[in-house]
Amino acid sequence: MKNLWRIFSKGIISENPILVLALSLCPALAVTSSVITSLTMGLTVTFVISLNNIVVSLTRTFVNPKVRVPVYITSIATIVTLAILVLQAYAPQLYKALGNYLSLVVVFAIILARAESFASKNRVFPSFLDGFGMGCGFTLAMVTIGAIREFFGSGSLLGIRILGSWYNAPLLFVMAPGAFIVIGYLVAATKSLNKKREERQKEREAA
Amino acid sequence: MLKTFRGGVHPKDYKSIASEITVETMPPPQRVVIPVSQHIGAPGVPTVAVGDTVKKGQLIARADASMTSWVHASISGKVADIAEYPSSYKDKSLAVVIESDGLDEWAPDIPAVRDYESLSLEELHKLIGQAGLVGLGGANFPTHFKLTYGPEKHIDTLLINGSECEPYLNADYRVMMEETDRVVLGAKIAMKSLGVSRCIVGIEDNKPKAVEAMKKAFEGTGVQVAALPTKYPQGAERMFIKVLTGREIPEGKRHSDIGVVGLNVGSVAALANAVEKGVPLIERVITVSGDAIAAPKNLRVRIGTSFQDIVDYCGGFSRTPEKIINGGPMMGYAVRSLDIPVVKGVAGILVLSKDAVSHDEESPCIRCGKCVEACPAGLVPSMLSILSERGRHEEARRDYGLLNCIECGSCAYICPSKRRIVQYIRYSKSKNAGHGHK
Amino acid sequence: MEVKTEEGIVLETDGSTAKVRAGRHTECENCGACPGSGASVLTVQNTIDAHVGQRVLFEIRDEQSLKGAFLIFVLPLLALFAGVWLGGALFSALSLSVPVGRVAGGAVLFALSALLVRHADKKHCSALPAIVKIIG
Amino acid sequence: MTQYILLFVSAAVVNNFVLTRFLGLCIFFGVSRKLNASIGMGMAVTCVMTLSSMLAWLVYNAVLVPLGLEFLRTLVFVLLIASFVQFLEMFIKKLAPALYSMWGIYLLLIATNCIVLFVPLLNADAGYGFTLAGFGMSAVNALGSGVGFALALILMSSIREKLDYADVPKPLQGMGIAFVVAGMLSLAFLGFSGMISV
Amino acid sequence: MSSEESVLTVSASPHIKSGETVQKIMWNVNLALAPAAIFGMIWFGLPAVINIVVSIAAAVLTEYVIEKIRKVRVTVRDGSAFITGLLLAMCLPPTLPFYMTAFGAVIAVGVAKMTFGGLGYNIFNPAHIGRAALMVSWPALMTSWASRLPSPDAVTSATVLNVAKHEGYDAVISLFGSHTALYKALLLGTRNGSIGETSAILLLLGGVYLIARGYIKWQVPAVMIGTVGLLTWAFGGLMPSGSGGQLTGGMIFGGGGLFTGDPLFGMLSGGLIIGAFFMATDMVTIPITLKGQIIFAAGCGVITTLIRFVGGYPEGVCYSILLMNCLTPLIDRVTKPRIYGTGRKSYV
Amino acid sequence: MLSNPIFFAIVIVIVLAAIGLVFGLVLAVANKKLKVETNPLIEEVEELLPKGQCGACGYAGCAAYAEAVVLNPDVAPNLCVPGKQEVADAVSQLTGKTAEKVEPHIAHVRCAGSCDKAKIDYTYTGVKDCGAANMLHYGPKACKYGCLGFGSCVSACNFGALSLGDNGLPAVDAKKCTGCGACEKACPKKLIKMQPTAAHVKVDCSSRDKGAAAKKNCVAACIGCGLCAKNCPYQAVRIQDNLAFVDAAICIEKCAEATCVGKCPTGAISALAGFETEKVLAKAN
Amino acid sequence: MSEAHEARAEKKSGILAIALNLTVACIVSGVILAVAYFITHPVAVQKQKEADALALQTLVPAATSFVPVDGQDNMTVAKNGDTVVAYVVEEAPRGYESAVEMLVAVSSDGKVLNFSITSNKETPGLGTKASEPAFMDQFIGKTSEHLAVTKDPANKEDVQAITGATITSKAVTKGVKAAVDEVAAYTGGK
Ligand SMILES: Cc1cc2nc3c(=O)[nH]c(=O)nc-3n(C[C@H](O)[C@H](O)[C@H](O)COP(=O)(O)O)c2cc1C
Ligand SMILES: Cc1cc2nc3c(=O)[nH]c(=O)nc-3n(C[C@H](O)[C@H](O)[C@H](O)COP(=O)(O)O)c2cc1C
Ligand SMILES: Cc1cc2nc3c(=O)[nH]c(=O)nc-3n(C[C@H](O)[C@H](O)[C@H](O)COP(=O)(O)O)c2cc1C
Ligand SMILES: Cc1cc2nc3c(=O)[nH]c(=O)nc-3n(C[C@H](O)[C@H](O)[C@H](O)CO)c2cc1C
Ligand code: SF4
Ligand code: SF4
Ligand code: SF4
Ligand code: SF4
Ligand code: FES
Repeated sequence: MKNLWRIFSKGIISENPILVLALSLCPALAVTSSVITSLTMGLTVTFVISLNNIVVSLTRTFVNPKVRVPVYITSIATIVTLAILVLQAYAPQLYKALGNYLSLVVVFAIILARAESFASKNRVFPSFLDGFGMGCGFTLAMVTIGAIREFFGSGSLLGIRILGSWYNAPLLFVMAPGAFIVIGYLVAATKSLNKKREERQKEREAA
Repeated sequence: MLKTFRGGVHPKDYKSIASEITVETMPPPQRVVIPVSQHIGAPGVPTVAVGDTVKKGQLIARADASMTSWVHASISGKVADIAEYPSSYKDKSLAVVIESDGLDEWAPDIPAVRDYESLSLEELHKLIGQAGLVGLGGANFPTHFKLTYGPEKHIDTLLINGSECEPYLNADYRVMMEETDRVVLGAKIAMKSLGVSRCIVGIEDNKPKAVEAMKKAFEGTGVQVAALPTKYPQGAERMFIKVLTGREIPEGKRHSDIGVVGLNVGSVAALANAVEKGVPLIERVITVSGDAIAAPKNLRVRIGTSFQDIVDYCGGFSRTPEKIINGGPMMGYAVRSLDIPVVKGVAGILVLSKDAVSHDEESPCIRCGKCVEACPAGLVPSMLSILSERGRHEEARRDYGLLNCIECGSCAYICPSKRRIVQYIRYSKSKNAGHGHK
Repeated sequence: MEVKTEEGIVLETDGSTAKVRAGRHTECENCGACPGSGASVLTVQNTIDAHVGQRVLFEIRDEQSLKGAFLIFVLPLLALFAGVWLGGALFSALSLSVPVGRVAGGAVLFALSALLVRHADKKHCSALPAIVKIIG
Repeated sequence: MTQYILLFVSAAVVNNFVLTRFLGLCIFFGVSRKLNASIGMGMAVTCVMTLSSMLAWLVYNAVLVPLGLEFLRTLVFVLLIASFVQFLEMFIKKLAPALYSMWGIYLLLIATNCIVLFVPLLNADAGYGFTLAGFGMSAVNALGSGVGFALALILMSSIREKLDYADVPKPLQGMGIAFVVAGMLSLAFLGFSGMISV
Repeated sequence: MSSEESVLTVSASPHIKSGETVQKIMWNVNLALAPAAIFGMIWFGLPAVINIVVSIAAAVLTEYVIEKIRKVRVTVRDGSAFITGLLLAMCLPPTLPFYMTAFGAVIAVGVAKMTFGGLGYNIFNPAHIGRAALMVSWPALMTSWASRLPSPDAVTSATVLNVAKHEGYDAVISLFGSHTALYKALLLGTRNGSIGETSAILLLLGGVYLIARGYIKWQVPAVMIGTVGLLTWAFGGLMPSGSGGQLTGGMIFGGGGLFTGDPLFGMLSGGLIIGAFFMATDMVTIPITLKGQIIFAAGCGVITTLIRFVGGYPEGVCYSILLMNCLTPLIDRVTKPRIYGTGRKSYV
Repeated sequence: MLSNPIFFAIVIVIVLAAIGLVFGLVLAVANKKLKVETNPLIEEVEELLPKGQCGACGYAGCAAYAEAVVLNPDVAPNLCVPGKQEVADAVSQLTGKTAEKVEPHIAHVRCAGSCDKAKIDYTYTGVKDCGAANMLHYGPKACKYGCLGFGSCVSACNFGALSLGDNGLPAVDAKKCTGCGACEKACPKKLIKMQPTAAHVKVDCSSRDKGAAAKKNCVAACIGCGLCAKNCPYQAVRIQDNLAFVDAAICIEKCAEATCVGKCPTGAISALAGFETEKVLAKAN
Repeated sequence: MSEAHEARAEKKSGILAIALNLTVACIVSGVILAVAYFITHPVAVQKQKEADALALQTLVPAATSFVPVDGQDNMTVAKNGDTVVAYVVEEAPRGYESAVEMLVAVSSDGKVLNFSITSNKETPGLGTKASEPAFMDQFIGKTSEHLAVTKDPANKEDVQAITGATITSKAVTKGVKAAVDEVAAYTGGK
């Protein structure tokens, strides 16, 4: 049980795909100018990565190791296309806002990496948890970035104005340079957080 | 005006403290400590034993490797000890201690005055080889080695270095002013020894009197005397040669590889004494200066005299000394105590109070580029210091020319961030020990 | 010329060359994009008879290798674009079909550049990284 | 000709792929630690991007559009690129084994990278038709994008080499400062904004 | 006690150092900036004073606080944060709300300088990063100016370059009446613009002082201003005003055709003088060798002109310097000095 | 025509199948020609290693060691010092090698010449680095064997186990120190040595000066008087170059009383904290 | 873990087998996608239609039907019963970043009735102000001659530029003017 929890939780902070591993960064910057797009992208990725891990884990005995990667790519691409088709049909506005970045989910290194390094070696449930955990970590990072950028850059969250009209929002946060800088500091914050956590853990172990 | 070399700095020269004081001969001290190795190359082996009586000029240590130089007693008396003693460069080195008998007698084998022109080349070379001559310009290179290059080196030019670009120091200046004839004679002997007809004496133009004196003295000898623009480190061999001949010493080579031999004026004067009078190198002229010495002087002192004796002779300190430097302020070594002897390469002793030395704390490089501009070796000192600071010594050598640094100190002098660039560089060099030039 | 020394492990030997796995590719350790870890296996000259499993130092000449990258990645591309332009210009001057000229020009120059690369590669063989030391 | 040049400059500089469109960031941050590696990488990306875009243009306009299967483009492009890169690798290995041993590894890195996938998508969106001009625009757009990527990568790596000597606060070292630098590069590149709108 | 006293100090050579210190350099730069800054305060009045004070205070405070947090030596006395604050304020419109100015100063020092470790380590010019950040954050306010133009009822509250860019060179001339009046205003600073950039003559004065003291090289401003002058003269007459080719009102830099632009107007207007003397000379962020600096300056000149001609902004100095800052490490690489006695170059 | 759903679906499947086949062929061929299969063991071994990247094993990092130990039959499985016995055992198991015992080690600073105890010969101003200071007459301390106190060792430790105390000497945090030896390499005086963690007593001095000189330079110095050696019932202490050395193996095996400690006139030999409390006191009771 | 490795290592296969592996994967994928497409596509088309209709309806609330104009593929006629209420024209003038897509409703006598911006990539907070009422309301009722941008606050006739976004203002105005002119040409031509 504890083990399963560990499989799930590592993706959230200690191996956060964006803030620690620095993988799949493009959407982290491109679609995080507001919380809602960040969340949609995050959930999409969670969906894709969990489902793909399941598929990969299920098929791991049939797939010839020599075409492992291309087959995984096919699987991922299929799932992504599915997600796109659904969004296109049921949430056209969001689809428009995310644009081609949705297609890019196919090549997110994190998805392939999880398939390769975890799902292809593990049973279905742990694989699902692994993917789901990574997805959650991804979503969490996306939403955090989105919230910071939206809050400071527009004075609102989820499109709802939080700060009064007195707040003359600096556009820096919603523009490209601000995105980079915000993530830079978030990465640093995560790093020191992780370090503190590790130290605490070590101390506990030593004690 | 001569074209000058790239880089360099203009520190205040402080020469006026002692430059016009005539050389005074310091009486032989009660005790001398003479390191057996005062030159680069293999150390000599003592030829005397504790308890032996020695006379002035007597050989006390020798080695027969070509790069070494003999060592002679500088006073007459008794060998009191042969052991490790503190020295100015290294922590300790083997030295022969002689207690004076107060007689100051010459060794009997010192011949009478000779005419150098009558000597054959072999005789001349032999004489030079036995006189214990070591360059007095500070590099401690055995002079006889420089003067006995074979024809395969194609030496065509002798350069005599009278630039004395270090602030405070006047030893060479005084030699040029007071021992003009010695310099002339020495130059002639050196030319004969090397078989060259071209000789240039270079003197910084902040010493117009010396330029005048030398010009007059060399009149009609075919030796040129050139006034060089005053700029530190004009005296550094590589720069000196570049300015006077336009040649550059290629990386990893020596002056002889481009057909040039450079000698310090003091070394030349000593050469004259050694050949003409047969006296080995047992004394030299040094400058004692600084703002914390009671009476600045130019002194002729015996090799092996302790710094303490010299400071005492100059009346002691006039104020609390902060730093005592063996050599000039740009390249000299700060000593940890006065209990060390003068060796052949010591050109001066500076006694500086805390007002005269730099105290500023080091701060990060601001990339002002002044060091790059100042470096005569064409390096980027700021990067060398940073790489050393970060422990990237290997890189400094491989990509940044670490080993081409001549440690002149121009960069550290000029740096507004007061970075201790030379120390960083030396540390990196030590970490790269064993990597000669490729 | 810059020479950079890298450390690696011998995976296979084959006469005078060896396959060496360079130290965990630091250049891309963060990117999970590359599948598997066989990606940074290099063929190097093995003149000092290193054996499988040994750690070795090998030298790569940096500048040389940049030229190499230019040769294989950029030169053919430039040739292609130049060919398209030249082919078009030539055919239009000869009042032949411009599109055909473009396609033909591109193809011809591209092929030529490939030949050139092949030729240059021969020279580069001697510039293969070389094992200089066995360190364990 | 002018429109090609404008398109090229726009893709390479004004709307720089990395700094204004956030693409290829994994490589941008992953391979920008050493200048030489990033120059090589920049060249490799440019090459792969241009050639694979050409191919993708062909498949898209010759197969997918006529059959009305545009929605399959993501799947098709990604497979196309992956296998094209593999093919390229083989080709180079056969053609120039020595050079391959030096630079071959970079190709695999690029195979599944978003910047390479994005350009064909962008070209598809732009609707460059099934004509020679459409092909030209696609190719030039890809070339410009690749050059822009290489440019950003080279600038970044030369700066990061310098950062090795800076006294960056511990948590910011590595990725953190790299992002901040990218932010400033992007701020500087705003100077080109509004110069060309394509 | 006496034995304590006799302990000597030992350190590596050299034992003497030049009198130049970082502090002295930095405060002298402040001094050199003072005349133009004071003029700005008088000419634009209270808002300018407030902005300058706020900017300097925010810059210095940011540095202080960050150094306290990091527990490293506090370096605010070295005057470099003061320069950053001052220069930032001098490049802002006088009417900018003070909290925006403070935001810019915090970004300048906090993000562009301290993130890299403080003085000496930053890659980009902090003051310009601050300004560029303000430019994206509040572009509208950053491009609206106090009405200090000679004819107060001219409604367009814009800088001369703005007017030139949108309405053409002739509009500028008619605004001032004559060419001489224009040049006079540009030289003296009796015109609209950023707080400290208007008075060319006072900026030149400060610049010459710095050159005389050896803190900056004359070649840098000369090449940068010269490049802009040359390009303006050569091509300025070909550049139509109005952005995106949507407006016409004659050419931006007068004339019509090759070699008809007004170089003097190009050289004296905008932030070129302050940029060339005080910002393209910030040693921390420019190449280290003179050769490199000349390339840098020329690059700044070219990009400035390019942005003025076809860019989205009327003025390009800030971005040109930032863009060249990006290239500094590469320029350093190609302008390495040759090592004595070798054909090799040392790295930079 | 394509509006017929069934037909459309068939087209999709055909197109994709075709694409799949073509690409599959390319990939399969490429795979045959390009792939280098790596040994999956390497990754597994790497997983086991503690990722300290300290280099105690003598390799460039944990990954390099993992590779070497898997591929090279001559590389011993117990080289990872920080990993202790557990890792060595696990690695041996995976690689099918037999592990020697790993003796756990800890760093020991062989100098007690704190600011108040050691004489200072000159005031040092310069680069704050032990190596650099060491080049100027071996540093400012009168004792040329003593710690310079600029903490080059502290920055060399990847595990944060060293800190520079207020007394100017580095202190080892026994909980964090893994015995990797990085600090040993960094110290220009070579006065840090690795010691078995089970060792009882230690000599806190490295001075090889003769007794009188040593004492003049530092009141905490080992003067080489030999009292400890004389009083050791097991001959575990030996004097060489005026300095006492303790053979830890003998101590660990035989000694429970540490008589030597009490005999040292300068206090240069001392018991390790743990030993003192547990064993000596137990004995006394 | 290691059992999986062995399983994979055992599987030795020829080129064709490997290729088939991928082919099968593609076929499976094709089937799934085909199904998904059939389910979602009609919904997407439907939604798109609704969205388009809604856009038109909001633009011209008075209209009951919208009829495409023959030969004028960017124009739609909005009718209430049989009366022509407005002509709706699609325009895409170039703004600051890229094209600003808009719909403009023009009355038959060449006056602006309303317009909407359907898609733009202008700078948030600057160019995007063009879709705020403060700016849009200025256009209502204007005719071609006053569709020009001014920065002079005293000028009440023309369109006041958005501060800091003159380019966007001009682009939008240009789009509206083009629509008005097109409608004039179309109605005049009839
Ligand atoms: C930075 C530097 C400065 C030097 N300055 C002088 C000088 O002023 N006068 C001098 O004779 N030698 C000076 N030297 C030493 C010369 O390079 C050279 O070793 C010497 O002139 C050779 O003559 P010698 O062997 O007779 O001493 C300097 C060396 C260096 C590295
Ligand atoms: C507000 C202000 C504060 C100053 N603070 C310092 C200071 O802390 N340290 C300093 O060296 N100079 C400071 N100066 C400048 C010095 O008074 C002096 O002008 C400067 O050191 C240049 O000296 P120099 O012209 O003799 O080279 C300050 C100047 C001003 C206007
Ligand atoms: C980051 C940034 C984004 C901008 N975005 C726009 C924009 O979306 N629309 C626009 O018209 N101007 C935009 N501009 C401003 C233009 O460059 C130009 O200065 C402005 O249109 C001139 O308008 P003004 O005369 O009202 O100041 C932007 C400027 C910056 C710095
Ligand atoms: C000649 C000179 C010019 C300077 N120019 C600037 C400048 O443009 N912007 C700035 O923030 N700091 C400037 N500084 C101050 C300082 O160098 C700057 O804050 C550093 O970049 C911070 O590391 C200047 C300093 C000097 C000596
Ligand atoms: S000490 Fe070395 S680096 Fe410094 S200026 Fe002299 S030669 Fe150049
Ligand atoms: S002189 Fe000092 S501050 Fe200037 S570049 Fe050199 S090291 Fe840096
Ligand atoms: S123990 Fe060694 S490295 Fe550590 S502070 Fe002392 S001398 Fe320096
Ligand atoms: S204190 Fe020394 S031995 Fe212990 S972990 Fe640190 S570096 Fe390794
Ligand atoms: S490169 Fe774009 S997500 Fe990794």
